[in-house]
Amino acid sequence: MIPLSWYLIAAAALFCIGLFGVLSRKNAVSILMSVELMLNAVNINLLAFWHYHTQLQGAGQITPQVFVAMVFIVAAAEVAVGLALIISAYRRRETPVVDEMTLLKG
Amino acid sequence: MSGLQIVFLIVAVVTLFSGVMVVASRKMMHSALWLILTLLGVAILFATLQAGFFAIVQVLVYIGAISILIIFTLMLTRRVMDEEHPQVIKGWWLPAVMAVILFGLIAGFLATWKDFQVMLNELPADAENLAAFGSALVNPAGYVIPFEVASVLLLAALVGAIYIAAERKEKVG
Amino acid sequence: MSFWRDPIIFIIEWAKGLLAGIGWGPGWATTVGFVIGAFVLAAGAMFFVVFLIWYERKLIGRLQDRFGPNRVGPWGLFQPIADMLKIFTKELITPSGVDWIAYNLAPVLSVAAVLMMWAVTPFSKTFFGVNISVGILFLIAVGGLGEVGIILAGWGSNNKYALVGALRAVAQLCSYEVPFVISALVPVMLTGSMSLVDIVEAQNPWYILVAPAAALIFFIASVAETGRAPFDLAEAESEIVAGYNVEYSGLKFGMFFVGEFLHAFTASFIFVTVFLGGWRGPGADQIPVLGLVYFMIKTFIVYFALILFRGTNPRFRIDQMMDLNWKVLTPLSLVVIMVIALVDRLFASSADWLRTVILLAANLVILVVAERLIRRGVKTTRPEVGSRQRPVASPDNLFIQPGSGAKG
Amino acid sequence: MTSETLIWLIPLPPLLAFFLIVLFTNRNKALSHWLALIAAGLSWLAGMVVFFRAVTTEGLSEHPFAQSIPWLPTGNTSLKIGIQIDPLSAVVLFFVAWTVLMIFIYSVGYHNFGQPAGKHDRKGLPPEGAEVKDKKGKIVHVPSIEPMYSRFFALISLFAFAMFLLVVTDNLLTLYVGWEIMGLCSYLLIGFWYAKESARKAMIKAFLTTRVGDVFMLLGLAALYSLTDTLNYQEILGNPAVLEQLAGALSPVLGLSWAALIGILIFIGTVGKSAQFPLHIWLPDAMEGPTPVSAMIHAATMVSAGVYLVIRFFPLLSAGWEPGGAVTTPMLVMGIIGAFTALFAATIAVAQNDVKRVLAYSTISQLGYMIAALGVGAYAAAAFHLVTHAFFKALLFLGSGSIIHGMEHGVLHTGEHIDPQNMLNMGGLRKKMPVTFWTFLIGGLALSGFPLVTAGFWSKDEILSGAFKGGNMGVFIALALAALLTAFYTARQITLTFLGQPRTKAAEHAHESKWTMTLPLVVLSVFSVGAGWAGIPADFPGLGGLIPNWFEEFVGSMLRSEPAEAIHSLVPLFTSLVVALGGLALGRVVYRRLSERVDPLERSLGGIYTVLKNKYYVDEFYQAAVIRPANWVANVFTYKFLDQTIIDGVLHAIARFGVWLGNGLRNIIDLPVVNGAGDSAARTTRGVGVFLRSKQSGRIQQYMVIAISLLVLAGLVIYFTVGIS
Amino acid sequence: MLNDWLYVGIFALVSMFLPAAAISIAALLSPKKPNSVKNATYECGMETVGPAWAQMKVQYYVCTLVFLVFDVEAVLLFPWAVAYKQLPLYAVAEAILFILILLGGLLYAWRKGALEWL
Repeated sequence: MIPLSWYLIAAAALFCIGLFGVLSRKNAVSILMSVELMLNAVNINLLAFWHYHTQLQGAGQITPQVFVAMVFIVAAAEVAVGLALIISAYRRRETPVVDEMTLLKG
Repeated sequence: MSGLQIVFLIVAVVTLFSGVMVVASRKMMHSALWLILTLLGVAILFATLQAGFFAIVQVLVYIGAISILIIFTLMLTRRVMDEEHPQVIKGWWLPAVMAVILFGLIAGFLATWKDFQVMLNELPADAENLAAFGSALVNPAGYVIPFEVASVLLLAALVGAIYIAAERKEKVG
Repeated sequence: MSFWRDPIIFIIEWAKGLLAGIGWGPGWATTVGFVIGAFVLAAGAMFFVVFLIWYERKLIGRLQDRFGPNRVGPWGLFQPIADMLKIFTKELITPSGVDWIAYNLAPVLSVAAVLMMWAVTPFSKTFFGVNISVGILFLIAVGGLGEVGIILAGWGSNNKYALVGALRAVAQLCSYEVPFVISALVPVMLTGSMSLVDIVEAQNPWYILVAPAAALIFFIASVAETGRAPFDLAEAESEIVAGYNVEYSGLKFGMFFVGEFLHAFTASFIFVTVFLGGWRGPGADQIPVLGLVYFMIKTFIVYFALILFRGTNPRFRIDQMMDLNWKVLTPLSLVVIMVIALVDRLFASSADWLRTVILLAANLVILVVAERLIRRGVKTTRPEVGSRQRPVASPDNLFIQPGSGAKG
Repeated sequence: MTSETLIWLIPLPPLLAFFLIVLFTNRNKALSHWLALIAAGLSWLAGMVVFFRAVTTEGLSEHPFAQSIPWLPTGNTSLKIGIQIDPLSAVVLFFVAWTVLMIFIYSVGYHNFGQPAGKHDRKGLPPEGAEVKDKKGKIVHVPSIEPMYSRFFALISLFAFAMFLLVVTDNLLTLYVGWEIMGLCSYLLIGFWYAKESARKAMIKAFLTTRVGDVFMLLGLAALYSLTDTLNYQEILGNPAVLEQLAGALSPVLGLSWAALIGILIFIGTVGKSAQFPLHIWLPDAMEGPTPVSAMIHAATMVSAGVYLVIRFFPLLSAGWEPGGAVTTPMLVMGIIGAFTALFAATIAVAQNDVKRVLAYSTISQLGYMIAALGVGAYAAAAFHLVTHAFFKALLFLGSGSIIHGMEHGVLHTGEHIDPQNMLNMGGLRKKMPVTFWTFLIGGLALSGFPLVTAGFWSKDEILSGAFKGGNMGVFIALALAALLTAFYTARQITLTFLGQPRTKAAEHAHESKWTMTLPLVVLSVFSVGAGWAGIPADFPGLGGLIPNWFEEFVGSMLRSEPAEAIHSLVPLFTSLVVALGGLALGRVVYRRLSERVDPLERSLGGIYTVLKNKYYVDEFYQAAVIRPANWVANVFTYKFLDQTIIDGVLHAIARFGVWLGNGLRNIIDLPVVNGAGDSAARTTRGVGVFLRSKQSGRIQQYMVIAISLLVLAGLVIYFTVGIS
Repeated sequence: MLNDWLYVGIFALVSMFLPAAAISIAALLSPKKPNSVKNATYECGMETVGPAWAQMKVQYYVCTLVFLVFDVEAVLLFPWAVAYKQLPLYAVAEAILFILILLGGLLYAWRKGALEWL
């Protein structure tokens, strides 16, 4: 069977990949995609620990499952609103590229 | 090295590689397709963790819905996304270094944990108790408030997204 | 168990014994058994399509007052074989500027997405691929892969028409997945499990008698999921060129239609499994092969209804289709869920037959009310398309399905 | 229905109304205000039922109505949300329910429901009035309906939800949630007419100023949670062991005990919310909002919420203090700040001419009263004054709104361009608007503490006597002076507004508002007289004991420690009599014969008057002392230093080094040293400058990079030094 | 338990393999005579103009969005439905409230005209 460490390492790697994407991509859509990667990494961790706790303490470990479900919901909401923002910003500014949306500029 | 481990390794390698491609590829469309592959790999990882429900939900929600939504957005906001100039910012090496260090940190911290190397054995068939999960979702002593708040959150997302995305009548160019 | 009562399982057991006899470990034996089983099932499904095509073309021909294929073989039974030979030897034109992987992956995916539904469906009491605890959700999720295939097809062959077709198709599939999923909640609720095996086991009486409203929604939604007439806007030849598969030729093109026919058949036996009691029937518990027979009979009846539906209805306009989904089916399915949940819980203590009757009544009431509301809300004024004098637009031959006979 | 269930239901209707209005009935004005009114009515009904059940329950303070359910299981502990009604929250619930309902009704009239929509009215501006033909067919100007009517009702419904939530909750977390929602609503409502520059400025000012307080309050909550693992009232305040432990343990800050530190932090939150001295500047500007908002948020409920919080936390603030003994540090701070604010704001109020600003400053000063009362340990008195003040101040604000409304009628009618809020433009409104006059008079008398009849007298008298008994003479004198000034500017306001002769044509043509506006005035005026009789001190000569001091024992029972035995003394009584009557008389005398539109004090006081008129230049001081430095830091430090030096410096160092090296070599080889050095220096600086110029970007990713790098740095440090346990 | 997923995986691979095999066989059997006209992108006989890209309407986005939201909702409801048999009445009522809230969202979309296609 598979050691827990493999899952955790894989999740960490995926998370860091996503982090890199968030920090370095220009296009807002691909930043969102990278965020999805990070969320997935988190889910892998949660479920790995769910498995771990289940085999330690027997069936009925609800909390990790609930957290995973919540992550799904949050991801869905975030994607929906984020993409809508991108679309409307695109309609106004004709660009989906983040560093051309320098509204934060003083 | 059991068969399951081989499967895991293959899946994990494919997943991570396609994850890298998501953030690395120049064509937005390609990175979206790579994203789909990554999500599929994650779903398989869930399945190997015997979280069948979430494996399926991963396919259903992420691949069936979210990635489709992302692709549609790419279609909507195309035109600017020509592949000539690179898709990453100029100082991209700094985030890269940081991500690598962070990975090392996480691994290092994890390695200090005693159960890090514990084996995950196969669980009995009823381990993923969906009925318990479902009843905990609506149990006032359990998670009913997150449950309802989730629906409010979804409502907010729906309303907000529609409001934002819908064309205004007095549309400015 | 004797051979005649359950030949398939008999053969499987025998094959397993054979593998074990060769001296393989149980693990490898199971794996190889799985591989063989999967091959047999999937290949059987794909060859089944040949027969389906004949059946459908024959029926459509009858419905349209034609003979349908009747030259090759008895009743034209070998017509599909001939078509198959032809299509195998046609040139596979790959237009310039396509995205190779996407372009070639698309047809494969669109068939595989349908085939995978066969893995979890119980064909008889003992004969099913596998019984996973989330079967019905699996069916829905796999449908999502088909959407990905369509997107790949539309985007891979870089062509405006293909892309527009793909987008329309995906939009349609996505939209109709909503009532599909929600009405699929009803059997799960009544059964208390998502496994299709349990759902079939728990069906006495059939769920269509308990929740006809949900069954109706499920049926319409699954027809729309198959993307056939009257929901075939994606490849509406008369509106947009030919949908997402315009750039495909030869067998790649054929694969999409294999996928479509297979999907139609699959949809009908999913409906049977979920609402028509699957393999259940007199004596099916004792003699599983009988269950298989019942299952096939029911499936073909539903498939016939499907083809009737296709052959006798004009194609929707896309706005009509979206209205039907978002303004009728989705709210209706939500209401059905709430009502059934409430009623079933309120009468949980009463006798089963009483509860069934009450649920049935509730469903009928919902249907009637919905029908009234729809009549009230429907747009009576049809937008004027061309002038009424032109024979094409004259109502008496609206039911001609352009090219419906000549597909594949 | 059990009281608990009922209490759960109290906050919900307004929230529901908010969502319904925002989502569905936004177009339909009538439907919107009906939704809001019905919601407020339901909450009011439930609130009253709960209140009377609470009043008739024995030993409520020991066993309050309480119930809680787990909210978010966080590891082992789980954050709970719950409800609790004890005597204090019962009385607060009482006045909140009443004022909210009344103000909802008032808003209907205030926003001219039923009037035509003006031709030139724009969203985000107050309605300018519409032209209609009267029966004789001549065009007359009438007030027009508010363009964003529904939005207003949605927002106040949300606010009402937050306020009820804050009142009925049983823990600090949900209290903080309600607190912040109220902050948001106040922000949105102050800037309701967002097209006005001043309104925008005011809303931002209010939001940021209160944030300052809220941050400290959040710190306090965090400290409390980390120390006690709970935020529930009963488990912290109702638990002497915890209080003693907190009072005993020494915090790392200035040698304060943890109780003192947390108390002060939370008190700073109150200072922000109920506009005490250092952070009071936002409240007067908040008068930019519509008058019902000023009445509800900035007089009756939200600013009271701050005081409610400190009253609620009095056990913690006074941990380790027994009546008669030395006060604790937080109480000392509260006493000083409260008394100072009371006096300070009262002096400013004397010199204001805007009818609403006078009331705003008087609100600040009255809140200062309550804080000071707590500072000297007059617990019940503070709560009592909170209630009475909520009533009469809401009444006064609504009255002023009615006045302004009447004046606007006049302005529309005559078309002369004057500020309808300036009291100097009014006068003689008594005959024009009788109902408003009488109710406003009652409210004003209550505010100035007119003896024996009005509620304000009793509560203020109790505070004074409390201060006197507390033996804190400074506070006592300050409060007495403040009371005198209060009476003075009240008399001034009433005289300027209602008495004498009209000083403008607009004032002549003003007329009474609709019943939707006057009815709440009447109801509130009843309360601002009657509420006083609930708390007549037992040792009051004559009246004392006729009516049992119900309030004292009801709310006073909240405190575990019995209040000190009353020192019988008539000094505070006489003081309050003298200051009230004297102030009123003085004001009347000074302003009786005012004919021209200039304040007589302006001549008599001279320079002081201008200082007062400019509010002691506090705003200017903040502008110079806080805002400019903040801008400077943001600009120079964050942007120039962090963004450019740190981030880009890494990149530039190499280049600069190269340039330096090359120049150095050239200097050594051929060029004359000075010349070359000059060249290189010039070139280097110029190059760097050019490079830097291209570097400015509002890119959020850069800032995220900074954040993540700090995280990584911290992680490395922890990993290589501490390690994880 | 894991075996089931093994079977599903194998079945997935097989069902991808069969069409792929069929297509490759066809590719072997079929003639290959490409020329530029034949390989040109099909556009009703016209020359292709510009990239294969026209801006599409936001409708596609909106209806996929609604789909996403209801999909996630269903995902939360499926466990509830599995547990339905052993749930008391109030639990059912909570789920109904859950559905009603989202129905409100649907109504909002309806009133905003986000569901109108044309």
